[in-house]
Amino acid sequence: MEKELRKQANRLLEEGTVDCIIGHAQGSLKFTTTPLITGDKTEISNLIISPFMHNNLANYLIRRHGKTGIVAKGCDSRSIVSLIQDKQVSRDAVVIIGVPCSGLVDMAKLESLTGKVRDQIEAVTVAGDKVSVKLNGKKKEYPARQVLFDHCLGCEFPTPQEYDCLIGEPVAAINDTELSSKKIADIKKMAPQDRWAFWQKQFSRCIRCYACREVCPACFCERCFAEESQPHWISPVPQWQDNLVFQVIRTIHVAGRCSDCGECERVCPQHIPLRLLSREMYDLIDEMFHYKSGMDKNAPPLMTAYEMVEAEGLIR
Amino acid sequence: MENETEKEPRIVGFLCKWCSYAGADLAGTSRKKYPANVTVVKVPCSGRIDPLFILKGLSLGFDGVLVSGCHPGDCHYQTGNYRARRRMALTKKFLEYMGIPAERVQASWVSASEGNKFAQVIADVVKDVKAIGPNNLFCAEGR
Amino acid sequence: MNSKKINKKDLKKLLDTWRRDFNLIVPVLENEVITMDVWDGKDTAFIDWYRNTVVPPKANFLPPGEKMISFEKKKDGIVLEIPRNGQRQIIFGVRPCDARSIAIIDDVFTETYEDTYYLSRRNNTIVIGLSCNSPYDSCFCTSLNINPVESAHVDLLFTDIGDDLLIEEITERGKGLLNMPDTIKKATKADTEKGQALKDSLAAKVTKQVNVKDMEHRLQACFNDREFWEKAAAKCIGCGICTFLCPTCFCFDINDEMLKKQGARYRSWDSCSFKAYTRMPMENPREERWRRVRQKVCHKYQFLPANLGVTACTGCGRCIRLCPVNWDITQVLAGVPQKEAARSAK
Amino acid sequence: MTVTQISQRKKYLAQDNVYLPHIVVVEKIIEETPSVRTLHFHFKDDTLNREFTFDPGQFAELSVFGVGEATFCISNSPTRQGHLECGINRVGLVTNALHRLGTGAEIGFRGPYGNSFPLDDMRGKDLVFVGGGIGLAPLRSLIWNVIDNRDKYGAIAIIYGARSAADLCFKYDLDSWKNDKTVNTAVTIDRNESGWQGKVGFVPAVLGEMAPSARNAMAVVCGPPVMIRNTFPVLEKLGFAPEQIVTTLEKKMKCGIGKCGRCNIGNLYVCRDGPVFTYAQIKNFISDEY
Repeated sequence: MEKELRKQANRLLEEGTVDCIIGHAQGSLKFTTTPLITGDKTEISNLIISPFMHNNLANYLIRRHGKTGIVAKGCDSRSIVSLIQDKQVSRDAVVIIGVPCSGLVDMAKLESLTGKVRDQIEAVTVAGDKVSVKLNGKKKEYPARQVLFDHCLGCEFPTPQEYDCLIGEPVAAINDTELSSKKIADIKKMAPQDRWAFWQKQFSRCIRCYACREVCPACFCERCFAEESQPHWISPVPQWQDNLVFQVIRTIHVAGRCSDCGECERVCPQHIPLRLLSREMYDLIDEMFHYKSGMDKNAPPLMTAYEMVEAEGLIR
Repeated sequence: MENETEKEPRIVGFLCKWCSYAGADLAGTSRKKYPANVTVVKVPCSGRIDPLFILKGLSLGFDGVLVSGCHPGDCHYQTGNYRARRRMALTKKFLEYMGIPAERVQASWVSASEGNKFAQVIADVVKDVKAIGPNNLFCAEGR
Repeated sequence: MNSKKINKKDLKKLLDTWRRDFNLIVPVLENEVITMDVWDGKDTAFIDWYRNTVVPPKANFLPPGEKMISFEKKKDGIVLEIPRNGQRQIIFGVRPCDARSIAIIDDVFTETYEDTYYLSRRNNTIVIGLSCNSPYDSCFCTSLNINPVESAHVDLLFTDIGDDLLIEEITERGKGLLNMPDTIKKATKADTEKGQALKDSLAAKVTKQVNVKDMEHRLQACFNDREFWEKAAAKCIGCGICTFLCPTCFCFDINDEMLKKQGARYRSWDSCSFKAYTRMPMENPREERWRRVRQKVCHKYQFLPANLGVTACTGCGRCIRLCPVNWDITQVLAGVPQKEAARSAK
Repeated sequence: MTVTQISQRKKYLAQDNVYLPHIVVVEKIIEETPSVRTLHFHFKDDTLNREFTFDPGQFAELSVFGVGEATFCISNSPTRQGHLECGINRVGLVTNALHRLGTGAEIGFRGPYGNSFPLDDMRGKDLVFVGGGIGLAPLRSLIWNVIDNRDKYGAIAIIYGARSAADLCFKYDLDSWKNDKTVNTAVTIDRNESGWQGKVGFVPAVLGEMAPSARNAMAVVCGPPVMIRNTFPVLEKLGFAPEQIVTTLEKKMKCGIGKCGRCNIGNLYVCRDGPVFTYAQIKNFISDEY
C-alpha cells in the first residue's frame, strides 16, 4: 500500500498538479507518526501508512494557498468535504489521495491492557482483526476490538467518500458504536446535578492549552471567541466555569462539521473525555436533523439550512 | 436574605424587534398584567441569538434565558426564525445533556399582534424558572 | 558527602512524620494522568510506577491561574487586597531535569525585581528530588549535561538502589527533615558504590541525544534564515502544550475580571505560540507561525543563555512526548546549521 | 543596555509587591483629538506626590481596575512636578476604558519602568525631534525638560506631523514652541486641508526639506513604526551617524519588569532594556520584529 501511495504522490509532484503533498511520516518516537508537509520529491519516500496515523491532516488545508495533495483517511476526507461546504477550501485546490483505514491503535488502551508504558513495548503490528504486541521478547495477540480507538470502532465510513485516487481496496466498516454510546449512556443516566458536577470536576483540570481547538479541522475561525476581549466572553484564566463555556460553545460551533476523528480527546494532556461532548453532538444532529457531516460537498452546512417543519414541541 | 425559593428569578429575554418586542409593546399598551422579572434585550431577529449569549447569560447569574421571535413564515428576514429554531433546538438539547435544567432556556414565537400571548408566555416562563430555584450552576469554586 | 539510607518499607513512616507539619505533595495517578497532589497517606506505591508528571512542578509555584489582587469599588475609592498564600509544603519526587528547571525559573523571578507571588510559594517549599531510574524514550537530559542520578537544586535527593533508598543531603533545610534515627541508617560503602554505579548505567538508558554545543551562536547565525524556520514550523499547529507543559517556560498573562462592584486581577499561563501573545491593536510583530516557533526555540537556546547564561531547556522530553503532531525540538536543533567558520553575531 | 540604577527605580514600587499599583486620581482631562486624550493625575498618597521622580522616556502601567492594564509613556517633564500626564490614544480595551473616565476617577499606576533618553549624551548638542501622531507624547517630556534647562543644549528643531489638522496632538505646546525664538518648529499634515498654513507632506519628507545639520547633533524619533522606519534613512542621508539617532519602541507589555516574556526583540526586553534604543542598537537587532 505504501509503495502505491508514494508512486501516486511522486506522479502528482512530477506532473506539477500539486505544489506540495501533505501525508504521514514515521514519528520520532515509537508508535507515533508525524505530519509530513513537503514539496520536494526526495522526502516523498518518507510517506507511510500505519495504524498510528492519528492526525487529521485536513487541519493543514485551512488558509493554505496553492494546490495541495493530501493523504486522507475516512474521517479526514469528511473533514475536507465539510471545509469545502464551508467554502474554506475549494475542491479543485485539493487532490485527495484516499487511504482506506482499518482503524487506529489506541496506545492508552494498549498500555492499560499490557500494564506497560508505550516506550517499554517493542513492537505492535496489526494483521486483519488481530493486533500482535511484542513485549520483552514474548509475542501476545489481542483482538482488534480491545485495542482500536472507540471512534475507529464506531466509524461508519472508513473508506473516504470523496477522493481523486484510492490506495488499495475499500475496507468494510466495523460500525460498532457500542463502546462510545455506553460511555454516553452512563453520563445520561446520572441526574442533572451529578452530570454538572462531573463536568465541573473534569473542566477544573483543563489548563487551556487549546490543543483541542488547534488540532480540529472544523475549528477554522481566524480569531476565536475565546480570545475576544471586547466583549469579554470568557476569561483567559482556566477557571472551570470558563473552560466549560469554552468547550460547550466550541462543540456547538463544530456541530455539523465534526467527523468524530477523536483527535480532541487523544491530544488532551489532561485526558478530559472530550468525545463525550463531540460524539453526543454527532449523534444529536443525526437524530434531530438526519445530518452526517462531510458527506456531500454541495450540501449547505447544517446550521445554515432548515426544514419547513422540524424540532417540534421545543418552542412555545 | 429571604428564603431561597422566594427569591425573585431574574430572566433575560432576547425579543425579536419586529414581532415579539412589538407584542410586548401591545401587551403594555393594553394594560396586560405580567411579572416584571424579564430584562428585555431587543435584537433585530431571533436568528441573531448565538448559543454563546445564552450560556454567557446563565454564567453571569441569570436564572433563565428566553428567546422569542416571529412565527415561522412571517419573519421580516424570511429565514431568520427557521435558523433560530434549529439553533435553539440544538442548544436546548445539548445544554440539557450538560446538566443545565431544560426550564432555564426557553424559546417562544410571539407575533406583533399577540399581546396576551406574550403576557402568558412571560407568566409561564417565570413560573417554570421559579419552580426550579435560583441558578447557582456557575458559582461553586472549582479547584 | 555523608549519605544516609532508608528501607523502602519505612518510607511510609518518614512521609507520615513530614505530613504532620507540612503539606506533603507526592506523585499520584488521576484519570490515567500522572500528576502531583496532596498525599492521601495510604501507601508509597508510587515509587514503582512513577516516571514523570505531565504538568511540571512549576505549577506549584506559578499556577495555571492565580488571583493576584482583588479590588472593591467602595464609596471613598478603590480598596486593594492581596491574597495571602504560601503554606509550608514539601514536594516529593522531583526528577533532576525538573529540579534544574525550577532553579532556572527562580533566577528569572528574582532577577532585578522579585516576584512576591512566586517567591511566597517557592520559599515555603522544600523540594525532595528522586533520581530517575526509568527515563522515557523522549528524554534527552544527558545532552544538557543533567545526570538522572545527580541533582544540585533540591534539598534532599533519594536514589532507588533496589530495596533501599539512598538519601543525599544537599541543603540544611533538607537535613533538618531527617531526624528519625531508628529508620534512617548511615549508608554503607556498598550502598554508595551502588549509587555511583547507577550514575553511568542510568545515564546510558537515556537514548535520545542532541548536540547543543555552541547552540547560542549557531542559532544567532541562522536567526534570519526564514526558509529554515518555515520548514521547522510547517507541521506545528500553534497549540500551547509544548510551552504550558515545559518545566522552564514561565511566560504569563495578566487579566482583570469585574462583576458589579467587585473584581480581581488574575495571572495565568500564556504561550508564545498563541497569536494573542504579542497582538497589539495596530499590528502583531509575530503574526506568522514560523516567527512564533522561532521565538520558542531561540528563547530557550539563545536569548536566556545570552541574558542569564543558562540554557532554558532540561531535556525532559515532555514537548516531544505530548505534542499532538510529534514536533521534535531535537530534530529542529540538529537541523540548525553548524557554524564552524563564522562565530561572530552577524 | 543603559540601566539606570535599579535601586533608584525600585523606590516607588509598592512595599514588597511589584505588581500592586499605586492609586492615582485623575485631576484634568484634555481632549487633544477625537481619538487622543491627555490625562493629568496625581497620587492619592501625598508623600509619593512630593517624592516621586522619573526620567524623560520612562513609561508606566496605568490600570483601570476590572478592565486591565496597559503601557503609557509619562509625557510631562520631570522638571514640572506636582502632577503626571499621559497621552492616551483610543485603540483597545484599556484605552477605551480610560477614555470613558471622568475627572476624579481612580486608576492604578505602576512605574516608572524602562530606561530613559540619554540626557547626558545630549548635553551641549543640537537636538532634532521628529514626532508623528501620538508619538509626540514621549518626545514632549524630553522637549520640555530640554527647554527648561535651555542653556545646556544647542539649537532645537522640532518636526511633528499627523494625518490631518484635527489629529495634531498637544496643539497648545506646538503654539508655545512656535513662539519660542530658540526653537525651530515645523508642523506638517499628510494632505492639505482648507485653512491650513503649515507644511504639507509626510514627516520624513519635511525632515528632508528642513535638512537640519548633523554636526554635533542628535535626533530623537518617535511615532508609528512606519514613520520611524522611513525616518532613519533620511537622517542617515543628512549625515546622522546611527549613534546620534535615538528612538522609543512600543510593544505589547503585561508585567513591565522583564518577567512575562512577550516584549522581547531578540534577547532584549523593550520594558527592561528599552524602550529607548539608539539606531545603532536597532541596526544589529537580531530580529526584525518591532
